[in-house]
Amino acid sequence: MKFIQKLPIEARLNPSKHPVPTVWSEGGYSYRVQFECMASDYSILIECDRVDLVIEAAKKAIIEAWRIEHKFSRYQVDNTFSMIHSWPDVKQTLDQETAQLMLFSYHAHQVSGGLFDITSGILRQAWRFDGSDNLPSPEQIQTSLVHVGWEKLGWSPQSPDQLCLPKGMELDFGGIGKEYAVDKMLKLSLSIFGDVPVAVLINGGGDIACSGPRLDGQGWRVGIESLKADHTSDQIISLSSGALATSGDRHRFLLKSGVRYSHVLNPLTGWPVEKAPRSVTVAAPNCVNAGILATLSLLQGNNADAFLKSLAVPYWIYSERG
Amino acid sequence: MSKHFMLMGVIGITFLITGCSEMGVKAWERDVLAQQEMSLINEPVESSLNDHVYFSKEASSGGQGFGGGGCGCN
Amino acid sequence: MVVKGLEVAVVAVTKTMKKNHELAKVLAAASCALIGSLSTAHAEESWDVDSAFLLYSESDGRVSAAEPVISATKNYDSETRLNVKLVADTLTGASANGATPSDEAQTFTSPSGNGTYTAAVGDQPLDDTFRDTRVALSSNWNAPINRDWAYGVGGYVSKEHDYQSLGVSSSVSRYLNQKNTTLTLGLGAANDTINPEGGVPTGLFQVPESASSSEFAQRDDSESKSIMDAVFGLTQVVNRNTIMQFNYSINTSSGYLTDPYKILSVIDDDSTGNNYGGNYTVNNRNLYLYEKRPDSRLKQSLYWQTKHQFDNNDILDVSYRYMFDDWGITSHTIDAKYRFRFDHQYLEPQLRWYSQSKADFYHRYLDSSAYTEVDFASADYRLGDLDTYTIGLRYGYQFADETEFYTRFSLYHQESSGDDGYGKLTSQELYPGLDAAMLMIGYKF
Amino acid sequence: MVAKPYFLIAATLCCGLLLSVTASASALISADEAKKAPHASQQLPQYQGKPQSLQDVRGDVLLVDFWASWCGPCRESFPWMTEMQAKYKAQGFKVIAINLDQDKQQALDFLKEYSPGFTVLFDNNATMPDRFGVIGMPTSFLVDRKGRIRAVHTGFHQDQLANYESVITQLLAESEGK
Repeated sequence: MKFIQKLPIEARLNPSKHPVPTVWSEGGYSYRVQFECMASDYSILIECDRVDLVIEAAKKAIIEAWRIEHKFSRYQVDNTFSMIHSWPDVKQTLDQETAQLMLFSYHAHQVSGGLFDITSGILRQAWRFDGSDNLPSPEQIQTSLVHVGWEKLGWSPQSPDQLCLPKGMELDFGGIGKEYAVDKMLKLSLSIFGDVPVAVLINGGGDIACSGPRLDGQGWRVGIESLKADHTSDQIISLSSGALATSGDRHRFLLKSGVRYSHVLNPLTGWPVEKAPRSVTVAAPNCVNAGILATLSLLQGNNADAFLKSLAVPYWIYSERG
Repeated sequence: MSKHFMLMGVIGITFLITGCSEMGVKAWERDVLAQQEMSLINEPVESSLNDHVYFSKEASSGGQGFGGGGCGCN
Repeated sequence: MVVKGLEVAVVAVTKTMKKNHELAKVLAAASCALIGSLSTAHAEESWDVDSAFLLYSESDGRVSAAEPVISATKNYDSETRLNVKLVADTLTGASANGATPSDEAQTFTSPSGNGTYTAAVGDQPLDDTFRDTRVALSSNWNAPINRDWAYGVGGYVSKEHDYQSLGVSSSVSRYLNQKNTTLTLGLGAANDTINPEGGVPTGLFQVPESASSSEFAQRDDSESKSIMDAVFGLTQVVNRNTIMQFNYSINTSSGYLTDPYKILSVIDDDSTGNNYGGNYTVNNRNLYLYEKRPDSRLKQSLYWQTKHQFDNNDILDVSYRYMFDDWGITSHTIDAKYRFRFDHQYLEPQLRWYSQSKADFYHRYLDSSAYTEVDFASADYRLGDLDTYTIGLRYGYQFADETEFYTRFSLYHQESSGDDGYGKLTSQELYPGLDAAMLMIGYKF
Repeated sequence: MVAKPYFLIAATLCCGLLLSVTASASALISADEAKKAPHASQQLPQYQGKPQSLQDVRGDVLLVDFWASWCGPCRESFPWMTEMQAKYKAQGFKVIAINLDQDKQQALDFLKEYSPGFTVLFDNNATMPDRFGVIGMPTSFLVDRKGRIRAVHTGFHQDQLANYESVITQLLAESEGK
């Protein structure tokens, strides 16, 4: 891998002040662009003999990723997320993108029987998954649950751009934002090339989408981490279409009296899902799709494997206990 | 003056009640009316220039209309 | 840990858990909808611009004007639009000051009081200090509220060296009968300020000889008037080719409605003297008075317009307006246009006839025996009995890229009438006609 | 590191097969209250194809759109309808655009320029819109797999696109056997 150049991006398009992305050559017409987004390392792999288009596409994709990151970030003050939350109990009109995210969240909520709920982020105020043994009290959980529940939102699928957000509630698009960004990056970067032969793979901190096989017809070689320190059970798979997404607790859990509390919280009870796998990777036509299936399977707890089996999608599950 | 008011009112209301609901076209019959040339003020720039001349040369001004009709598409 | 083997066939469907299979499908579709949403092309939101230039010229070298306009409209969708219009005009030349012609040369104090101008024997007294530049900016926003209602709001501001105007307007429309009937209520308000050269003269006061006169000392710098407007309109689709509109509008003005630059001659009506019908003099100076109009005016008008397209695609546009006000003026206006349409061109002849009756306080001149008794008086021919005629022809060419070039030439003729006076005055032309030519050239893109 | 597992994701391209799922469909007219689309058997001439009736495509979810070439919003809706058909075709979705121009030639000129990615039928004598209840242009009717009108949209508003699409996905998600 050879360093080619830095890829400077205008400051106004880099609202979260990330370091300058870098462009690398991997030999031949293979390029890798690396940058930082949503606290993860992102990379864009592009195979194309037109380096100018590669740069342009990468730039467009990075700007898009940073735009989405900033728009829905919970830690910014001048973005869509804070706008939405600064008008509680008032009917407000959402932009089309947010409305689409609401629709998707709605469908996911419906089919998961309420297990997937973007209003549940607030439970993290009670649960701090820092590896410690500090469990919240049932009272704390109850207090948080008051502000959790999709059906408490003033929103309906007929007019997805109209929202009345009850005071105290919070919409957390973080659960789908990363995958969404990956899909949008792929779509946008491909739009640059027109009829020029190209193969693109986007890797957003382990969530991956590709445009199809590589230019030589082979699949992209993708490693799936096992979470074991020695990486003995890592696998390399070949991805020739669609996307992969991984959901897991990595180092985020609580340990108390020998019980491991996963960071996957059940929005209906406010408690962690018991016996959830450590990590699930799912393959699907697009990254958002893969991500939601991975997330839903974690929420199944012990039944994750059976659940995934029934979906008829390729998956990898890692459920080492304790 | 109040006579004029009354007259206008009577004409207007009568027209509304009797005439209007009988008249008109179906939504798909508005091809002619949808033409820009068929809007009531189809040359607003010319109209405003003329009105400005007449306004500064005559004692009457205004009274003309505004939109309405057109494609009425949806 | 479950490890999937090599070459896993994806197609394997687990039939036993159909519910989850369905769940997967919903999420597949929902995720597609989410990601695909980007590609939907938005309708082009572009500006349509109409730019035109008008040249206006009166015969006998009186007023001439040049007036460029640029109007830009942004269409957000078929019913939502923003229009911004900028107009400038420059006027030069001379206009009638209201005094009568005379068998003697007349000298007038200019409005500023710092100079004089003269009218030769038998000539129309024209104030040749007349010169002005106006800039006006207006903007309008129209949008639907829902299927049955729409609204519009607008504002304008205009500025001349001695005149400022500021206005707002709004309208609300209700569609009935499958949009074949539209009821519209429009409201407007404006506030104008006038700062005449030399200050605001005292109405019906003698025009002083110079700015050093005491009359000048007591003048205010500015006056204002406010205007309120209401229009109630009914637009009706008659048939596939015909649309009609009726409007009733009411307009009230209050405040300073006088023209500070217009004066009146006082004529000697002593039939026994040898100056009968001549300018009445006081201290060897001809007596001219500043005009004075009432401080309120209520205008009402009825307007009807019909547009019809014939089978050959030609369009007839006819309108009639009846206006009456509490100054005693009534007027009739008939305007007709016929557009011959060819493939990419059109030709549009136009005829307009306008007739008004005079205001109650209109006097071509004041009698020396009675001038002190009038409350209001103006010799402004625009408030007198007046007939005007316009004949015009417009031609347009539409290019393949949907831009359009157009030009219009028109002739405007005015005829005033009234009583012919007495004595020496009868030999003067008190009601001169006026002819003007207008040429407009424009381009829409 | 092992590099052998070779996985072929046969998942169809984005938007695979979505046939029979029950999801709540509150934006839709309920199936019990829905009326059958009228004139289902009426054959209409097709643009670049043989005459067709709505019955011929029964079994698919249909967006029956009444339009005319002189109507601005109709024009705007063409790219969107092309996109929708492309996106949801695999799931059994079709757009049938019924042209109501009284002068068919104007429609043909328009179609040449806009080349739609969906079926266009001609009803230049306007035999159908009255019973469908067309009150604006365009008016589109979302017809379910059993030929019932489940949603009506008058006009085409860019800010409503998410809604339009949402209703389509809801109807597509409905069980086939319902």
